[in-house]
Amino acid sequence: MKVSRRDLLVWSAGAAAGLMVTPVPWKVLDDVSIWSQNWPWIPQPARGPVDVKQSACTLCPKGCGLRVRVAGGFLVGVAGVASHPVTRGALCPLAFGAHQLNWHPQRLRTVLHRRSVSTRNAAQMAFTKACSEGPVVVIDGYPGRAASQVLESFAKNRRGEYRVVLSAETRALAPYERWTGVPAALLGYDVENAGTIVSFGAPLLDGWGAPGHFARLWAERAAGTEDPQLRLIQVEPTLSRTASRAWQWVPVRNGSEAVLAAGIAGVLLEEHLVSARGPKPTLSLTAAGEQTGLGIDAIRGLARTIVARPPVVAIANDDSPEVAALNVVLGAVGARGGIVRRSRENKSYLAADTPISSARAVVIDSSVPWDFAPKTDAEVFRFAAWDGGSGSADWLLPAPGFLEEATDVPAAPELAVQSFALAPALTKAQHEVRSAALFLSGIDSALPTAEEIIHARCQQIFQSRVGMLCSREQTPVSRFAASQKLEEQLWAGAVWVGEPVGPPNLRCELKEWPTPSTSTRGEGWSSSWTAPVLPPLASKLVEESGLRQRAEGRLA
Amino acid sequence: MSSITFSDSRWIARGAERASFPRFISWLVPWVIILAVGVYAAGLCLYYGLNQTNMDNRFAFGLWIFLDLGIIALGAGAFFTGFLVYILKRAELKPILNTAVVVGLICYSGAVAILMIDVGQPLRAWFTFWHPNTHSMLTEVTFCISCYLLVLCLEYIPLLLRNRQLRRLPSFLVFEHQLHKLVPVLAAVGTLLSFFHQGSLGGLYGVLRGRPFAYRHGFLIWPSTFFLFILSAIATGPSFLMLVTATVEKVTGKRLVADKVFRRLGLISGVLLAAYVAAKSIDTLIWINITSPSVGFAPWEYYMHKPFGLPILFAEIVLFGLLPAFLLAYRRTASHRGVLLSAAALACCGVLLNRFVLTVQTLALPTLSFDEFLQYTPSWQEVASFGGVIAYGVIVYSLSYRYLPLFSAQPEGGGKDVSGH
Amino acid sequence: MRRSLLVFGLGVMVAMLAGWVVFPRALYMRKPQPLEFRHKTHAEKSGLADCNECHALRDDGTFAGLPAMEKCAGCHAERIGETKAEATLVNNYIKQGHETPWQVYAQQPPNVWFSHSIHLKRAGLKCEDCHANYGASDQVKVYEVNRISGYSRDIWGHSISRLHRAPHDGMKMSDCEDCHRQHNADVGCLGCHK
Amino acid sequence: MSARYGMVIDLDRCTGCGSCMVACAAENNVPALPQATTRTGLTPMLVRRVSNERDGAERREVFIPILCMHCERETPCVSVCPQQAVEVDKATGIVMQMPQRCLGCRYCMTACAYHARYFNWRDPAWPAGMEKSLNPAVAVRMRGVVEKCNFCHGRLHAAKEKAAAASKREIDPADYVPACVEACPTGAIRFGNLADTGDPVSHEARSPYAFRLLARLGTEPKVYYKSKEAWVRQLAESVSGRETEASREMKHV
Repeated sequence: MKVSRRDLLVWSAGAAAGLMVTPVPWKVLDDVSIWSQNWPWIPQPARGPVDVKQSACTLCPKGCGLRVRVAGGFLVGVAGVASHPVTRGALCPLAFGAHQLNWHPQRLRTVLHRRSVSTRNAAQMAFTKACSEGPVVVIDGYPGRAASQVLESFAKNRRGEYRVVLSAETRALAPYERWTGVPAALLGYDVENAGTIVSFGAPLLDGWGAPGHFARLWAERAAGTEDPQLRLIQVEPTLSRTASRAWQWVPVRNGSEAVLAAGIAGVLLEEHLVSARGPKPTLSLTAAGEQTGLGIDAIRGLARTIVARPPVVAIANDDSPEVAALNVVLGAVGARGGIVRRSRENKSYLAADTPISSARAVVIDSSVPWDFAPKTDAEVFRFAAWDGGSGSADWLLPAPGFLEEATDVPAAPELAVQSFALAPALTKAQHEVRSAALFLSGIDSALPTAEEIIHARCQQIFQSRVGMLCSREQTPVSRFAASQKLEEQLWAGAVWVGEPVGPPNLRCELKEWPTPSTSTRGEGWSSSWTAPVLPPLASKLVEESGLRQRAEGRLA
Repeated sequence: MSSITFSDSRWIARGAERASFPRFISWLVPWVIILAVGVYAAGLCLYYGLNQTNMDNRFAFGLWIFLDLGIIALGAGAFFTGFLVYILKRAELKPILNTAVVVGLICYSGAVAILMIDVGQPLRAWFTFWHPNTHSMLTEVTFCISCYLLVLCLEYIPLLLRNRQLRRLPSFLVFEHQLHKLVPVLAAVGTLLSFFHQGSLGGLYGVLRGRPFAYRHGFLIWPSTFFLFILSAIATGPSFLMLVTATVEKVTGKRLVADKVFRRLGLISGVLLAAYVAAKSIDTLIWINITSPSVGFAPWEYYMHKPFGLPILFAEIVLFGLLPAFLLAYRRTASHRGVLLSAAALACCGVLLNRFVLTVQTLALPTLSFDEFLQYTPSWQEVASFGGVIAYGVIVYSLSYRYLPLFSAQPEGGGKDVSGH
Repeated sequence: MRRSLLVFGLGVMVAMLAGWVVFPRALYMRKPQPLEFRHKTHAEKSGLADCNECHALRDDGTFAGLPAMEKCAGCHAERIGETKAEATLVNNYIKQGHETPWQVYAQQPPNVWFSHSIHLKRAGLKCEDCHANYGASDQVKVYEVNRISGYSRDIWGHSISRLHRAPHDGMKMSDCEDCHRQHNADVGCLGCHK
Repeated sequence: MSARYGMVIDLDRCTGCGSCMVACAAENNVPALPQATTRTGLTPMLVRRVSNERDGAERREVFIPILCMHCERETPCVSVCPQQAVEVDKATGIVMQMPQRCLGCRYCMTACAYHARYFNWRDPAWPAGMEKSLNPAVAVRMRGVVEKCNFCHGRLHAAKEKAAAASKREIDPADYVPACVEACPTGAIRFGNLADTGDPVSHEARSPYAFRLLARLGTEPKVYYKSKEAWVRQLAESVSGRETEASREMKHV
């Protein structure tokens, strides 16, 4: 029989009709939409148990308490520790995305020599050679750690120098170091007991000190009331975050903060508003009124307001001696609620930014902020977890990233008391990494290991019987039977907090009003963040909301 | 003409004279190109996602939604003429019935095509039928439009089968005959469906509590925009038919429809438009004095952003409403063909403006006191796919006109075919 | 006319055959399990009668799912049988310290959140209520994966039409919904999705 | 349990640091796409900076965290969704968005007065390896669907599971705290059950300084704000767009 075109038509009509009463069209339709719900190219989180670990943030020298979620050996979430005595559950915005940092595209995965791939051995040989030719300078961005001690003793053994890049908060305390002889790194602000804080442009609510520390204090003592226990007066040319939340905002002319400090001091002394006998500013009140653009009466009024609720402390954003002098006039140096000494030990640091003359090799620890570049012709060995891009070093060596190495965490730079915490390694680097300390111990076997130093430090805390161990509940150190127990708890996320060194603990000599000096400013939020890169999620703040400007030289 | 050139004359209806095949092709080519670009743009959107458009989280609807609402309103002529002819037995409108069907089919299929690109997950669009949310105006729209598209296809088929070649197949002839008997029923169903989706398209915005500019009180579950949309659609549908027919006449240089048909359409359009303007004015007053203040929005707020000042409201109601209504309905003006057509054009612009205001201005206006007025300019992909739909319309219409007896009672007299047809 | 009817019917027939017989076979891809495992044997011989001796709940209430390798290694550190599977288990997985790449029949997609503890402890369900008495089965069945959606066949169920299904056949959302409706335990979309 | 979860955000305490935004994004596996902008980015929690439009010493600024307000009454986004991808949960009052059901028509986005809904304009993506840092409690959404704040529903799941494991019916409120609330360094964002009059949050919601944005739309949003500053409370009601003379009068009466 012959099949006509017509038959074919009819047949396919039948087939089409028949297909409609089979699962084919309907099941395919369904499965295709299910496919669209599980597109294979869209990553999905792994399955499996999630543990919660406590640690401390090592991304800047503030050491905020972290509660980290870990799944399958990878960090999957970061939060604050509510029971942390200093940060009390708060973190900076960047920390909440920090668990993604280790996967940042800028992660340094291989040793680079002048930007071309090299090996660790090559670096080691180059370094030993350089060391044999001359002294070595080791630069640390986070003093007071066990690792710092390793770095320092390496430098000492080689008759080299151990230098430190200090945080903005500590640098702002430099004038007091000159006048009291106590190293700035051991000074702090007793903000907990202050009644009035006059901030000369310091970003108190925007990354100054440990983010949670002052923010919490402000929220509890100052926020949302006409007459707060803690009066925050912000002296700043522009309406910054801190200024917009301050009890009072004093909009001065740009750069005239120091002048205002002098003006206020003048009024205080002239009207005998303070008991302390301080040096009299040379500048006349009229001049101050003009230069600040505030006028005499405003400055007088400000001076009176300030002393209305003691204790008063002025906090500068830079190492301006005038603001420091104002504190002397206010009698805030060494007093309750003022500038206090954190510990009795006496340890000063050599600042890193002085030129390096004779050295042959310079080692830069990964804790040093990327924007620091040493002025030297020596061979520079820089350790870093993330590549900041600029070619400021001859050698780049991959260092452990976020929570990839165990370390200890000393007190935040602005604190009035000492504190000590331990940050266990919670995840493993996906490639070979080594911290500067480990690298150096590999060369000088005589060096103590960080573990030993941490162990010793715990011993010392235990023997001193001073302070509290804060986890869910607070236990006095004196309650501990063995240093072991104490160390275990510290590794489990507890924080040791010392006791205030009873005032008066500072002697401050200041004859006449200081002459202005060049100031080193510290900016807000991520200025002390030592990684050269920001967590990708920071894009939510800079690109996707316009809430903040991109911090200088940071790659999100 | 050389003998090798292909001629499609055996497909063209007997007696109807059409342009030579090459001329017809040369007429189509530019449109095909536009269509091709449109298809490519649409492909980009489907493959890479809607980041190809310039829409964003704040301006979540854009050019496409405006297009959908616009052409569906203009396509209303299809169901309304069907309604007039078959339900109200207005036989004198029969001549434009086929055109109406074709135009309707074009508008609706075009709209549906654009909607499929506009949604982020076309593969899941059918969920609306499986898990419908009966409270959503969009569900109503989806159901009615897809059903009505089906109806339009059924109405188009008999037309298709009247093609000279196709009618040679006996079974097709029978089929066509059967279908033709069905047409009045289809018209009735179509009318019902259309009333609903025209309305619910208006409801789409009328129900937006969060957009005080669009939000309207209403009757039962339907906000006033529901009824305004029906009214404006049936008012301008006939006008659009007039424009289309007139354009075809211009292009082909033939007189296809008698003047009295035009005047009749004009009258219908004019009267309904007048009714619409009245309703719209009342609605606006209620909105300005009651609805909007009740949610804390002073009416002046909406109009303090250039370019959306009060002139737009004026244009909508007077320039594109009252004026054409008068010109279309008043015998003296309507009898003048030029005036009639320009009035029809005004009416169509009016409905488009109304849809534009409701879709675009609604989203551009801030609601939170600290929001700004938003700007949005469509990306080339959006514009191209828009153009693609237009081109698709022209092509389908041209083909239908060439191969199907659109104007059954064609005088087919007068003048020679000047254009591509 | 007769002829065309015949041809039409033929078309319908062919479509039916393709749709109901060929299609289901073509849609699913059969994936063998890495080992043959006998629940029955484990239940009887090694007295692991209770499901949660291997498929346990963690302390935080989450479900551990398939036991980790060390659990198996508890008994199978050395070969305790002569079967080929035994050899593969010990040599390829336990000795190497690899987890066995089991295909999980009841694996739900990543967007589903299912809490075993809630269903066991609060609703008081038994394992068998959803998994049938798979625990008593003597063989692991072949794992079939849907080529389009990538789901295990057990999710849709073996009856392609889902019309008259065996009890426990299918773990689709609608199946969950049915049970929830019966016990009027309405939880909303995000009650089970994440 | 039939709770009515809600928030009270104390604007006097908000310093605009943005921790809530980052914490939210991390918790909910929101990608950080390089191409994203202020108008195409995904920010289920978004802090807006608003000023009183004055200059010099008179200028005041406030930071307003905007998230889904979880409207209780005639929830605009719920009624408009054509295929039931949005619903108000009976047990919790949380407005739920189901990305797997969503067809991406974005009608709900036009319906939302707060612009609190976001569309996935592109496929989510992370730098190589970073997908290992995703939160297991939340599924990643695909391109072409709408998403928004759901009060960190993954955390509610965990709390429920924990309760069930301890054979308890009710969850411990301490176990269910959304990421932004946990992250806020000044405790400005507070979360709780508005239906429970004993809950401090429901108490705060009744404070004379508490207000809701666009409350007059009548949708009963469950996110409250609080401020002692009158001009901030004025922001709650309309008067849109850039300042005009007329609007300034209205704003400062």
